[in-house]
Amino acid sequence: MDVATIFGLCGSALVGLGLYGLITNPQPLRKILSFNLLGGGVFMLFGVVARRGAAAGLGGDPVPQALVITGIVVAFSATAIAVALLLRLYKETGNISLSPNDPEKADTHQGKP
Amino acid sequence: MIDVYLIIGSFILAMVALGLIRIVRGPDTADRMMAAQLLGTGGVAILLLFSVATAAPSIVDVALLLALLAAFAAVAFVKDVPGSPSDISGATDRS
Amino acid sequence: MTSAAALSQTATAGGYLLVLSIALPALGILLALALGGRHVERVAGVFLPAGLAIAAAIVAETWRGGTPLFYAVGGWMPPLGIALRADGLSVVMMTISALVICAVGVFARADFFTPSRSVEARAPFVFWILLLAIYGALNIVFVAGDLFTLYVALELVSFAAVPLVCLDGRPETLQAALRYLLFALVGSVLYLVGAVLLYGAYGTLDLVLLSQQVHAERVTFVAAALMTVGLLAKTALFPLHLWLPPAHAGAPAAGSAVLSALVVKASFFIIVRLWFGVMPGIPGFAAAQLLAALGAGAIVFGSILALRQERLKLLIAYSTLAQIGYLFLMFALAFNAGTARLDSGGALTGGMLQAMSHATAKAAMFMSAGLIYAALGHDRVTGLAGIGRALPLTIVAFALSGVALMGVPPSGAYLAKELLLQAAAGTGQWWWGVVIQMGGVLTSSYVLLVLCHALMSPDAPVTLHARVPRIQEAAALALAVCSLLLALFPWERYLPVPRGTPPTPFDLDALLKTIWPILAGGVLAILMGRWGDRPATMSFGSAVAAVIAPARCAALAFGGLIERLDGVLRQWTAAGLSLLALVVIFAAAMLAGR
Amino acid sequence: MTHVIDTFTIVMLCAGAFFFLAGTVGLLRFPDSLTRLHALTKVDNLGLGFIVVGLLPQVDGLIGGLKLILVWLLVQLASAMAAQLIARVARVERRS
Amino acid sequence: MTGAILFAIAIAALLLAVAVWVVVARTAFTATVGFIVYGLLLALVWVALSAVDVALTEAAIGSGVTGMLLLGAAAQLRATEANVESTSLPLKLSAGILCVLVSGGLAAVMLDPPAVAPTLAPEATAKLSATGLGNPVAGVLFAYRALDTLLEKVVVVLALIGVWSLTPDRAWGGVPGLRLYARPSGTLTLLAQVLPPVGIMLGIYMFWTGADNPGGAFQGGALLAAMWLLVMVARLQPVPPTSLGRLRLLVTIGPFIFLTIGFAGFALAGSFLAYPIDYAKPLIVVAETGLTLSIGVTLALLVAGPAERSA
Repeated sequence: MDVATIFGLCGSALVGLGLYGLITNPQPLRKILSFNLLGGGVFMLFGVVARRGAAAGLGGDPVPQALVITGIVVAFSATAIAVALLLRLYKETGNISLSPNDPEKADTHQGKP
Repeated sequence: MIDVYLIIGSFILAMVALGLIRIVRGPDTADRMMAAQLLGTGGVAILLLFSVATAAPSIVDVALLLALLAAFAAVAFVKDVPGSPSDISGATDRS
Repeated sequence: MTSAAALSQTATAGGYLLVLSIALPALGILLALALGGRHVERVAGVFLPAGLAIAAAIVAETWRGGTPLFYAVGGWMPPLGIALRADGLSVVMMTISALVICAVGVFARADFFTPSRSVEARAPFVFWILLLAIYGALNIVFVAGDLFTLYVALELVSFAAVPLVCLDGRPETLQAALRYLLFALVGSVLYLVGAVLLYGAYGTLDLVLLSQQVHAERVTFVAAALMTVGLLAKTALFPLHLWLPPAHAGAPAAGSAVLSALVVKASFFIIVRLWFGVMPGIPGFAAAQLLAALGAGAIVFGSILALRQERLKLLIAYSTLAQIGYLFLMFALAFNAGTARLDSGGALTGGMLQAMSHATAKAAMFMSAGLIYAALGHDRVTGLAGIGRALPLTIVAFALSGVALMGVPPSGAYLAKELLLQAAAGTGQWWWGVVIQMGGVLTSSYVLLVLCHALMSPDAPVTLHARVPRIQEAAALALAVCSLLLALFPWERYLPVPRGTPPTPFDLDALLKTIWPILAGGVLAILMGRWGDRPATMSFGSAVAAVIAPARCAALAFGGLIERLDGVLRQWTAAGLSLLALVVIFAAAMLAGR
Repeated sequence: MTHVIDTFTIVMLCAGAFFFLAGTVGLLRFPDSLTRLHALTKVDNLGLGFIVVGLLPQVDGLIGGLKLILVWLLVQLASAMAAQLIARVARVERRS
Repeated sequence: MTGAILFAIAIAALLLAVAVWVVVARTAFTATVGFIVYGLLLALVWVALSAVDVALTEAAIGSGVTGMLLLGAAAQLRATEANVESTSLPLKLSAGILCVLVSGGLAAVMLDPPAVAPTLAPEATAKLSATGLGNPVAGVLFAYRALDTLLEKVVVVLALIGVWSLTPDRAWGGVPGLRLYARPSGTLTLLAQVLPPVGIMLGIYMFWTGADNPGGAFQGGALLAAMWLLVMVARLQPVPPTSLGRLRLLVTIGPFIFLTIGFAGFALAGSFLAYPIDYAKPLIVVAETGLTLSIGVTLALLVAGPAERSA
């Protein structure tokens, strides 16, 4: 058992936990939170791969580390869009349910071309 | 010596973990903020220990950042605290 | 894919074109944002045609050279650096997407313009930047040779597509956009997990290097299952389609066209890259059959639900669902039982041709539907009577794109169908042949349904709410014609076309093969379609009606069942469970194949 | 010599750890918000303070040491102000 | 190294506990607080995994800026929490089983690493001299995989367009609806006056040291964003309208410079995004300067959200 393996297991568990929250929690904001948990778990797996690739005097393989930095920024961008959408939806309807009551009956065609 | 740093670090981590029970239990917002504060300070201490243990001075930068962000988090937190006390705007101020 | 020989130099002649195809749209986005106001349209007006020119240059370059283009960005070779590559698949997809984007650009000029000289307007500002972004992101998907760059490109596509869905800001579209975004995010995260597993096992993210190193072991199976299912979620393959119908139907017409025609093809293209290029030996028979079975499910589900829709745009959106299913049949048909690998042969070409003809035809359909909506003020299928006379060009565009989708020669779908049927016969998988034929029948049914309504004479004269600009009709028509003539292009230059095909599209045999699905589709439309207060049986004698009525009853009951099932599958939780179940099943199927 | 320094470090670190223990116990056991806050500030000042002092002899060079002290100062500043904010929230909550 | 193992187990356990709590917490607001804690703990994990660059990024973006964004959202959505139907038990159970299967598959793979872990570390170090950089992570971000970095900047800009696209039409070009203190107390004002100079200096230091040590444009930029948000929230600086030309220039300038240097690479170094060997480091520093600024402004604007009232 080494440090990388411990975090490998931890990351795997976080992925499952994040997916669970994303699927079962009905509130969109909680889904967004779960997505971020999930992202943390995935990035941790990158960290484990990087750690196992420690060589040439480096504590880890810099390539996966750099990918995580990019990934964190992308995940933040996604969160920002999702939050903005959610807040706008709330302001328009006062309701944030993700399950449409009856999508077929709802006016899903456009208002303007 | 390295093990000493890491064991003390683990101990502080355990203390922080106990403190986090306050976040779960509350009851007040103020308690939750305090626990977060404890985490910030504990995190800084752990990072400093780690920095010396692994002879990686750059970890001190992480500690600096953490110290700064702990204060930032407190501000963000108070801004959105439930119950909207009198000196805090509950929503976007339109004045 | 490039061979190892091409890896010895950092760029082939013309490789810089690949960089331009990515970097120019990025530059366009930045300029548009910085300049703002009316300049946004001008920037798009310069950079979109420039993109088409670059695509044309790449076509010319590969035509002349006959070899794939290659460019190592910054001169850093993989595995450390990122390579751009354009093989036949990339070139044809790039070209089609450039064509569609430019046609959409022409179409959208009438809808999205900044009215005032001084004040910036939200919709045009956002639309043109998003269009540029989708265009650039698609190009990255087509030419990037690196798993992580593909991830970033996928996210770019999503971030550009989601705001397009809710551009008009109505609550239903906001909800559709949020569902789309969240589900797409789950998909890309699963893809990312697969990517890191592969890197951990083989130390590279480069597609070609990976293809030389992957072998059948546990980590590869898990990674392949995660990536495949993640990408399926973004492609909205049945049963992961919860987000597609409301999102595609709710966007403005130009947006719907891009979303349906191109955006779902991005993740589809990466699946093709993975299965055919990177790991043809990994999935095995069972997983390929499973993927095709999901495709078959999508065809049945999507088509029947399309028939049952009240609104034209939703009908077209469900038709996209069905057509996506068609694209996945090729995975089973390309499987070579002898080598236990997927062959890049006729089946692959058939699938890609289907993707391209769907891209052009579907964009044209959504544009026509948008025009119909603008003119009538609604898009109820049963309320279309008389529109054929009022907007003849629009209906012609719709009809031609429908005919192209049905697989009438010389459309791309026709050639695709021929190639897929050939592969089904060649590999002895007759059951997929049945599905392909059934798909043709189902497609015919909903296209005919719409055309029948549109060509009926109205009870009252049709009053048009808005004038339809000729240029918009022309854009839709151009794409429809393009789809209809796709089979005539010499594809063998770019895609693997087996010898002996295509058969000449104009002989009697071809005609018969074309006619019967249309007739069968007509029957199906009568039985299951929505006819409003004009029952389809009206024009027949009472004897015929007596036969049809019970059959229609049974068909409607079946349709109702499918609709209810769809309602369940499109619940968030159900879709999430399907997603995870598919991951597990795919991994199990690949493991069991050993 | 290193022996003496190491012993000093260990003693200081243990003292710091003790204050973390005390702070946590206070946070969990004290009856109301303001006394808990009091316990917490001890951690910020003394707990971290002892740890920084303990670590000082172990870092190379002047810059490294100065940075440690800078971190401690920053935590002092930030936590003092955060404590003010927290106290305000606690007062408001008690009133309501 | 038993200490390291002990520490790793402790933090992994704590992290999982916090994550469970984020999933099950009763209100979104407390779940968000839990998420911020999760982010801080992740930063410690990254340090334990010897990825200090990532630790800085996680602390600044993953916990700090994301935390503020989510806290604001949770506070605004507080009213909606009561009337959400919860998922039925059988569905939860099946989701749980499937998640365990997925986690189990991943864990099985993680427990069975290749005998010799593949790595690009030696190659990345060997070629670092050609970039003039000392930090291999910066080498990956700005040289070997500069294309990813460039695209990621476009992603952030596009996300801003996406957020802005949710502006109500009447407020287009107006002021974002960032939640501010109505009447900032003296302490807050003092904090917002004292902290930013320190933070900005640290941000600049971080981007400057990033060429050779952990740090860089992302981390520095995120810190700048946090400081700017602090100043705005405390009402020391007004929230700028989104139509402001200077603002848009700041958002685009970094990616624009990077792209320009990329194109210049065609002429100067024979390849897009290649640097001439003697000027590699100065060029990268120029690009990073622009990017730090742009990232800072863009991240803060992403937190601030779409415009809500006209300027």
